[in-house]
Amino acid sequence: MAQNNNFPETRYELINPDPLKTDEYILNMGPQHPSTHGVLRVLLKTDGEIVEAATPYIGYLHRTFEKHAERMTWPQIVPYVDRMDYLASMNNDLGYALAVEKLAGIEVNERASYLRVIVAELNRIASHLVFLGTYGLDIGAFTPFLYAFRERERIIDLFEEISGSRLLYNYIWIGGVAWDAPEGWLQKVADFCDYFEPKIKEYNDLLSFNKIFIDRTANVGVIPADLAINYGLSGPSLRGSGVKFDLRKNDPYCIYDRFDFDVIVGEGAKGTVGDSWDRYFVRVQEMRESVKIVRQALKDIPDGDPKEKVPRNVRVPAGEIYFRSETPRGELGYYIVSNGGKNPVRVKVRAPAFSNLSILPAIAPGLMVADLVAALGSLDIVLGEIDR
Amino acid sequence: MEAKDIYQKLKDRFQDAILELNDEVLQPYIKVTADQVDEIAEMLRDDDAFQFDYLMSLSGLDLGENLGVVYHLYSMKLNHKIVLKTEVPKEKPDVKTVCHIWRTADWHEREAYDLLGINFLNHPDLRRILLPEDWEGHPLRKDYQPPKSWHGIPVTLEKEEDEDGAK
Amino acid sequence: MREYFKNIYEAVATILVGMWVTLRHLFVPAVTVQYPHEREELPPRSRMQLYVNIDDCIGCRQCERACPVDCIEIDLIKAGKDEDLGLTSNGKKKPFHVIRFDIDMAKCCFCNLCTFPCPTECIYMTPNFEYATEDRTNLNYHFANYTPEQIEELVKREEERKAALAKAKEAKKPDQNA
Amino acid sequence: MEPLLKFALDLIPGLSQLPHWLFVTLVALVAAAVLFGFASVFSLFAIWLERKVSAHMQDRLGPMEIGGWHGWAQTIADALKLLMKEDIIPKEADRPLFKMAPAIVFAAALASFAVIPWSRSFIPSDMNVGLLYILSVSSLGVIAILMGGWASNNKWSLYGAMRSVSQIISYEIPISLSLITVVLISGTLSMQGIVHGQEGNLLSWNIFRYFPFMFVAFVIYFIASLAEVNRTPFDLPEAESELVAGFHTEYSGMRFAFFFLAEYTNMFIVSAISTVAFLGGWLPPFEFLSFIPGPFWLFGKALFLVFVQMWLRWTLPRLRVDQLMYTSWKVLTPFSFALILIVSFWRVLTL
Repeated sequence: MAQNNNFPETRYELINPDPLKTDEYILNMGPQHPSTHGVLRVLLKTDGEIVEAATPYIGYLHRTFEKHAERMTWPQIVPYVDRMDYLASMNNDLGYALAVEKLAGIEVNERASYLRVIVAELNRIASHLVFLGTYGLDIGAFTPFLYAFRERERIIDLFEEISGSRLLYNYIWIGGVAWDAPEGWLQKVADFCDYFEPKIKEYNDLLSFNKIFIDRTANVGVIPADLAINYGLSGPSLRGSGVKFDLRKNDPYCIYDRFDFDVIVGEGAKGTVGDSWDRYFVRVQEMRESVKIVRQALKDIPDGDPKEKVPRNVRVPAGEIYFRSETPRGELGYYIVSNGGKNPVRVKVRAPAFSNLSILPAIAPGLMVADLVAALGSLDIVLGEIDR
Repeated sequence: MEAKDIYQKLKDRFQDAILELNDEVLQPYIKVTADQVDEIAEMLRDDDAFQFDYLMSLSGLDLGENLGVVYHLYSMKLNHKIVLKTEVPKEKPDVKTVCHIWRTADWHEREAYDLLGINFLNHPDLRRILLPEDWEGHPLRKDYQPPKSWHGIPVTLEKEEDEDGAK
Repeated sequence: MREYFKNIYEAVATILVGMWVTLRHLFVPAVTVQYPHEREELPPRSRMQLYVNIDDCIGCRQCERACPVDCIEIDLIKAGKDEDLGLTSNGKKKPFHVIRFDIDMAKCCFCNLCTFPCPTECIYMTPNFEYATEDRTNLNYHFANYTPEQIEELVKREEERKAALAKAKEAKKPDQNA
Repeated sequence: MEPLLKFALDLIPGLSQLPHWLFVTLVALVAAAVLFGFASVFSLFAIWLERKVSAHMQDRLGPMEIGGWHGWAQTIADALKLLMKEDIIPKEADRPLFKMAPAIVFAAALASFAVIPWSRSFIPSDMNVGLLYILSVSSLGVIAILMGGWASNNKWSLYGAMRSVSQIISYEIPISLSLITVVLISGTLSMQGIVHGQEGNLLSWNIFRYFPFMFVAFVIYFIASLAEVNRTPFDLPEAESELVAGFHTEYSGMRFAFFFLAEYTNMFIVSAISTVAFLGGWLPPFEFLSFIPGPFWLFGKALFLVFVQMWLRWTLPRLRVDQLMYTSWKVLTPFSFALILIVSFWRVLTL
């Protein structure tokens, strides 16, 4: 097979002085490939089935969000923020809205805060369900995917009812939310929680504790805790490595300090701490915690008009802020610089999946091609967010 | 640890490299010179009093005359934060890399290089990351002019240009 | 050796558990909605297509300004002094001829930001989502209800008015100098 | 050929008027056409069934539109679509090999039909080494897969082909070993002979003899046959999430359809073989049911096994290459050796 001479030399290359070594095989995984979760290209250098080096190439979904943001007014940015991590739009909106509110000193109505938490946690469940399903697909099990989407569909129906949209909600606004919950909506959320919780057992029976699945994911793509922190991993990918760190607990924002829930960490139950199975199972258990939060929020939600404090014209004084919040993928940070004008000077997004993906070259050497798919899937990347 | 103490401790060691402390603002920051960023970063990570093991974000900024790099640091163990800032002139935007201290800085620095043209010295693999390898210019600079076309693909639509002109 | 047999036992047992789950689902009614035959009613807030009730439009251009993707284009001509364009349904006076109100649904990002600032609530999202066409120019909806002749006349009148205004200004200028 | 010729004469006695060579050729051609027709129709049906089974296991409905009742004509429509599609051959492909591969895959699948007994009298060819013939023919397909994968000049295809070769060669061994236990019991390699050896009621089927050892042999054969036909959890050669589509990545249109047809024909073949070897072939489970003709029983039992294959596919994830090898060499092969030992001892002791 002809060798591609344009292969860029990177420092990730493993130098193997084995004299009996055969030629390595250069493989382009992506940008069109079923398990790169979008348009990611990973250049693989393989020795048979074994990966020697993997170099991710990103940017195929770059939509110049940061440049756009410089020309948009503050509320106009929200629909763009929606489109970054399209699987967790609510969480993205929440982070942005909170950042601007903190910078501009805008108060938020109690009821609006509760509604925000409810939709954000529901969106977390929806996002984890997509992860669960697609991870099953990566490993070769098709059925969990449809079970997961069956439940996600219900969440999306709920979102459609409250925000009018199924994927890109533009629901959480600066200063509040776009609409109050329609009549009976909160009851429907409670019904969903009751319906959803037993389903987690079904996923576990079908996928999590399946021996083949465990064999495929346990001890694969192990990320030790110190490496994870050094690479800036966050969210379930970091917690999978056994680091008990959740922004909702460690750096509480919105009203998360009022809720009682556990931070799930990987325990290496089926292999080593920090392997793909741990990262997977952290997410499965997190869904249960999210249900817990939603239930508490439903119990405590006060009456009121969540729109009362939404300003007609958002005025942001000069200043800057770095605000981080926990999305399903990890720490979503907004670095916003304002000069007091109607547009921001700079909106830099610290996307969690961006940092999470950057660890791939470090864990890939020595894995098999099939393992690489498992390890990549367990990082739960969304290319919309990485490329922005 | 408060920003003031961090500033004092850094000042004791690096003296002139530490320019100023601003703790009037929402999130206090320390301004440092660009040529010693890596040493300062190393101390921030390794000193027992600091232990900033987590680089939350590394952002490039266009400040008009200068280009800025902002580091947002966090310590998982001690649960404190600090913002580090540095500025370099646009003609010679050289900043020392911190990617051997926090590996996550690798991609963030590549992004800052890609979009703002900040040159990180000693970075092992400073290539464009989001834009195509043969793209010209650094789009997040305020004076950036997009090209008319790229490999025969029109980049700026003429209609939009007219409108911009009218505005 | 024990590990070996334990592995085999686990594999068989968990596979059987999984097979039991899928077998049970074989007899669970499907959740599919057979779309063109069955239709679920969409919630009233659904954002599927923009609609403008042009009779109520006062030409304030708030929606055009709110749009993040510039998909709304409005051209206005001021009503004449003694011209009465009538009132909107909530009793506002209409000061402009809205000679053009185009919404390009191909550009629209369905964010709903345009509907909130509208003082007369004449622009809103409807739950109709079946408007796919074969040509994307068909997605550019024209809501203004002026005929080309009327527009021509209005434009001419406007030009005349402007010319008159300019003349008046010119005539005023030396006056001021003096 | 003999039983088939006799079967033909019984059916249409007038055929004996023809010259012998013409008669033989005619019968052979008709039989081939019938089997080809059966294989194609069965594949179309099995594909539809797979879609339906998978859909209902996943709380969906599957195809519902074409043909009216539960979309029964969906696969026919798909086949027509594939027939009419442009036949794309990559520029850098090895054209002759590329074109040959699907034909050989399908031919290999079809060839196994020659020794499958459908009833007491209907078997295309009751050769006395039937089982050996099956084993050799069924591994012929791997050559075609390798051909296709290599000729595509695509890295993913080559991966798929290499995986397929290593997989099928490894799994030949447990397959043969587990079938040897059957041979030990029946004392013959002839397929018809194996069926005749199981006459009686349900309990005289091979699977229930020497309980539970023959049952384990059946399970081993079934698992290994999954690997033989590249079904989940052993579908590594076409592992979608890793290798795009494995060895048939570059195939489209009718050539792709041939791979597809061959897969489903193979599914039937391995099920039919396990039916013959373990489940009494065309024999009814109870004596009083023998008024129902043999082909019904063979087809019914085989179809049930095909259903189980589908069921497994929609339940399980996929193994990794090394785990695949582990399963074959460290689990299935030692177990089948042990079974051979036990069964032969038992046989000797009870002689």
